[in-house]
Amino acid sequence: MNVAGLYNYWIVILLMMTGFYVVISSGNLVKKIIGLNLFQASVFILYISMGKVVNGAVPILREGVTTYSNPLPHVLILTAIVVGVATTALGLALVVRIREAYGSVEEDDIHRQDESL
Amino acid sequence: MLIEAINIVLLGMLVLTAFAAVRLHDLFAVTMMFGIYSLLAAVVFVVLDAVDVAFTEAAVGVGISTILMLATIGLVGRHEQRPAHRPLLPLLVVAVTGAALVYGTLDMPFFADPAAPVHQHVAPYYLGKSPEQTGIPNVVTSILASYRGYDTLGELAVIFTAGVGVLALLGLRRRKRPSKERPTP
Amino acid sequence: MISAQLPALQVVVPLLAAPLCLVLHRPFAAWLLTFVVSGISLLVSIALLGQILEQGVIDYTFGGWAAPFGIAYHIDFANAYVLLIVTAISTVVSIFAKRSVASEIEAHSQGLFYTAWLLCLTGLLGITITGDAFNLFVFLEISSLSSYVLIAMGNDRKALTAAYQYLIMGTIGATFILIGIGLLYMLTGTLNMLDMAQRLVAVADSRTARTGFAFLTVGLGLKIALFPLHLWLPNAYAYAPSAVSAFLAATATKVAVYVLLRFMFSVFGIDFALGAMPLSTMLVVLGSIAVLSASTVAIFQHNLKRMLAYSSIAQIGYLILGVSLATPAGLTATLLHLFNHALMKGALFLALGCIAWRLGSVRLEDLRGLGYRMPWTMGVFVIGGLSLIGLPLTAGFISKWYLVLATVERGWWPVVLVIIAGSLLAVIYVWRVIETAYLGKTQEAVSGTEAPLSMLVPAWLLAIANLYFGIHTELSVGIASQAAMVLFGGQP
Amino acid sequence: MRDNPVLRIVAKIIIPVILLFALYVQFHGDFGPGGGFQAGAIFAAGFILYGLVFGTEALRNAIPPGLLRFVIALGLVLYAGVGATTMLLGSDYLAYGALAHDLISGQHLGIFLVELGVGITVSAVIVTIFLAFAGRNDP
Repeated sequence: MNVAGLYNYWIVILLMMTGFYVVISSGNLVKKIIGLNLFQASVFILYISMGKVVNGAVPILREGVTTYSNPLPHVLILTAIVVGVATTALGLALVVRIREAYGSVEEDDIHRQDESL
Repeated sequence: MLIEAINIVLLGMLVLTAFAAVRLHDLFAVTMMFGIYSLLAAVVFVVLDAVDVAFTEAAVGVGISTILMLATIGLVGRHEQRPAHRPLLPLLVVAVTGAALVYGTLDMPFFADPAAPVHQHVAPYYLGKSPEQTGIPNVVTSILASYRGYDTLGELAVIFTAGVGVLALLGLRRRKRPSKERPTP
Repeated sequence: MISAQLPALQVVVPLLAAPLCLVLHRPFAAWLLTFVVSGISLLVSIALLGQILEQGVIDYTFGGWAAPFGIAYHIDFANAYVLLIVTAISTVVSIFAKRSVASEIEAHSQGLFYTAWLLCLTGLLGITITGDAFNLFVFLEISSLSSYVLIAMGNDRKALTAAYQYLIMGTIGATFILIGIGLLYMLTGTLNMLDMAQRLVAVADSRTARTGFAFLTVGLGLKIALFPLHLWLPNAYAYAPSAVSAFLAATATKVAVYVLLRFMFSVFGIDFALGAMPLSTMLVVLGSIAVLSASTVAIFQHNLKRMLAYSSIAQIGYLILGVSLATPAGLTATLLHLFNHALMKGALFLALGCIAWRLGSVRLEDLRGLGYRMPWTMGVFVIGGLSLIGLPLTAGFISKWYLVLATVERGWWPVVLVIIAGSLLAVIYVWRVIETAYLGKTQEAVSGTEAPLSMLVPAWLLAIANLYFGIHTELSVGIASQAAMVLFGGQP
Repeated sequence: MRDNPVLRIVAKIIIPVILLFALYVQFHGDFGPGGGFQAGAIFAAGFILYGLVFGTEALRNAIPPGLLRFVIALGLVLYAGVGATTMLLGSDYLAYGALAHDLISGQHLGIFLVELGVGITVSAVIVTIFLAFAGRNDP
């Protein structure tokens, strides 16, 4: 098996899983959102990696260049980045409201308050 | 190859930044790590020929998202409670998910292989036809705004939704007193 | 000329209405716009179904670019049927929403509420109608983001944590779907689902395809609230505004189930999805656990919206059992239940909405004697409850009947037992409510406290639909079996 | 921060430059990297800088909420409206070719308009989000 051709993807998977781990292991609502951003940013790297062509150029067409990298993943990820920041804004707005309603942004605290009522 | 060497150094720095974000409990520091992560990711995008994406990641990841996180931390406090126990279940979930992905890569076309299916079917059409069909040299723009312009309309609707959502949740008026939600009956 | 543009209009009309609604801002104007636009969407989806009956599948391209290069809509029986469910429920529930929302949400936020409603409708319709995998992701996020907003507008603070939890789980799900679509794109070089299906045949037997399928399934499982990925659902439905619970319970998970079916049957093909993979067995087990455990948990709920939410998780179990059979009959049962469950859960949540409007509470102990104080409302609840149990002459019976027949056909007797046990558990949790409402002692004698007509009429519309489709099954069974044939034929 | 005269003067000089750069990014996306989204973000950054230096209250007073809602809606209506126009002209939704005599100039016009729509809504939404979060900051 040719490891050299795949190492890039494996590092990206490690990055993705680090972000995913922050989302599901953290009890702090803000840190969860940051984790979500790390997770998604790593998925973006996966997409952009698959668009790279060896010796390819930036896909802005010009004279004298014949090999370009694949522009389609770039377009998809532009959309995904925007979707990601929209989710982040909404999530953080919710965190601010939760803090005002519960006085805490720790999952355990919030859980305890809901249970005691 | 130079590009691959640069790439691996950048990816290594990304891994370090991500691990630091996991280990740190000061949310301000975690946010800074995220900002650095986004900036490094933007550099990776430049190396991988995705300049438009790099531009956007720099504006969004380093700019908007980081500022939003800082604003939120300013409102809710910057210290994360340390978990009482080492979470084993999340570790297991992540290990299984990661293993599944690595399994999936085993039949993948190699990195930057020009013969990969991704570079065969639809992409050459855009690269070849964009000048005559749209008159635009930046193929990313022509796909974004024309060939897949409907996706971009959807993307704009997502941004619009976020605006509506933030207005609904936080409102624009200066808050007079802390809002009192009705406690659970 | 208009008839050729119907596929685009189906999604674009609510999409254009959303910004208008934001500008209108005034509660009544925003509501009227939402109602009218839902109604127009319903008419469009009926017209689309008519077109498909006449001339078969409809293809529509955006931007004038041919299919794999531009984004295309591809509409057959299966998605036309789901479009009809979504638009019909949105129309009926939006009538109900006027008074219900006025009592639950502050006047200055109602314009934003209806804007989010229209966006949610846009997203759900866009997911259902599209033939492009990435376009599906974009519209999925429109519907998800707007439903987080809608849920968070509930007036209990728990609505905020419920919306947050849904946001986290939903975004993880969406990211998994994004990974899955990325892997498929990597293998096929295309995003058009039809094109993808054809190109996937050659490379289906690869580890990348299997991983892509797994990620899509898990991501959609989160959106469907498939056991054990259902944890976001109970609180989201329990603390959302009443109209939102009814709207989302009847449509959102249904659309996600449809997407799963579309990928399983039309993109990967039945042999790959349920043959080569051990998925069928997994789905039987998860579906059975969902039916039994969620029905049991429902019995112990005091908040009735939460009870119905757990019941929804159980019903999703039935849907999944039908899929796991991997037969046309099983798929017909799933699609039929998709429709019938929308009717019964819609009716039940609207009945609870009426109760919440009157009492300000949907706790079981507050319902004592309500059968006499709000006879019309409780009438809806009883009909919906009987349909949920699956009593003959209700729509619920028809879908259970088809599911049992399909299971017997495969000879899976233990699954038949699970279905019967699930129904018996439903008898218990529905009976608790009926017992309290009709046999419980009333503390005070109040009369004439029914909900307003604008809330009762839509509730009764759905209740009558439950009875109608329990007796006249040609229409629902006809379309469901046609849709199952389309999916099973492997041609999307 | 608000009383620092150097900051105020620098901000007064730099804000028009930021807005100008945003317009450059907006209309140069055909040839180089950039486009409506990035331009909208930069344009909003100009307003946010104003808010940071002169106080969010000043920014809030400068933009009434109704206007902000209108501008958020305007961009999306512009984008979706271009599609509706091509539809009325007898083509498919968002088929820009219908907007002019030949395909290329139709594409140019269509892409110009939809990118403008993106820029408008994105900048307004970002300013809205900034004001909404900043509004919670005051005790």
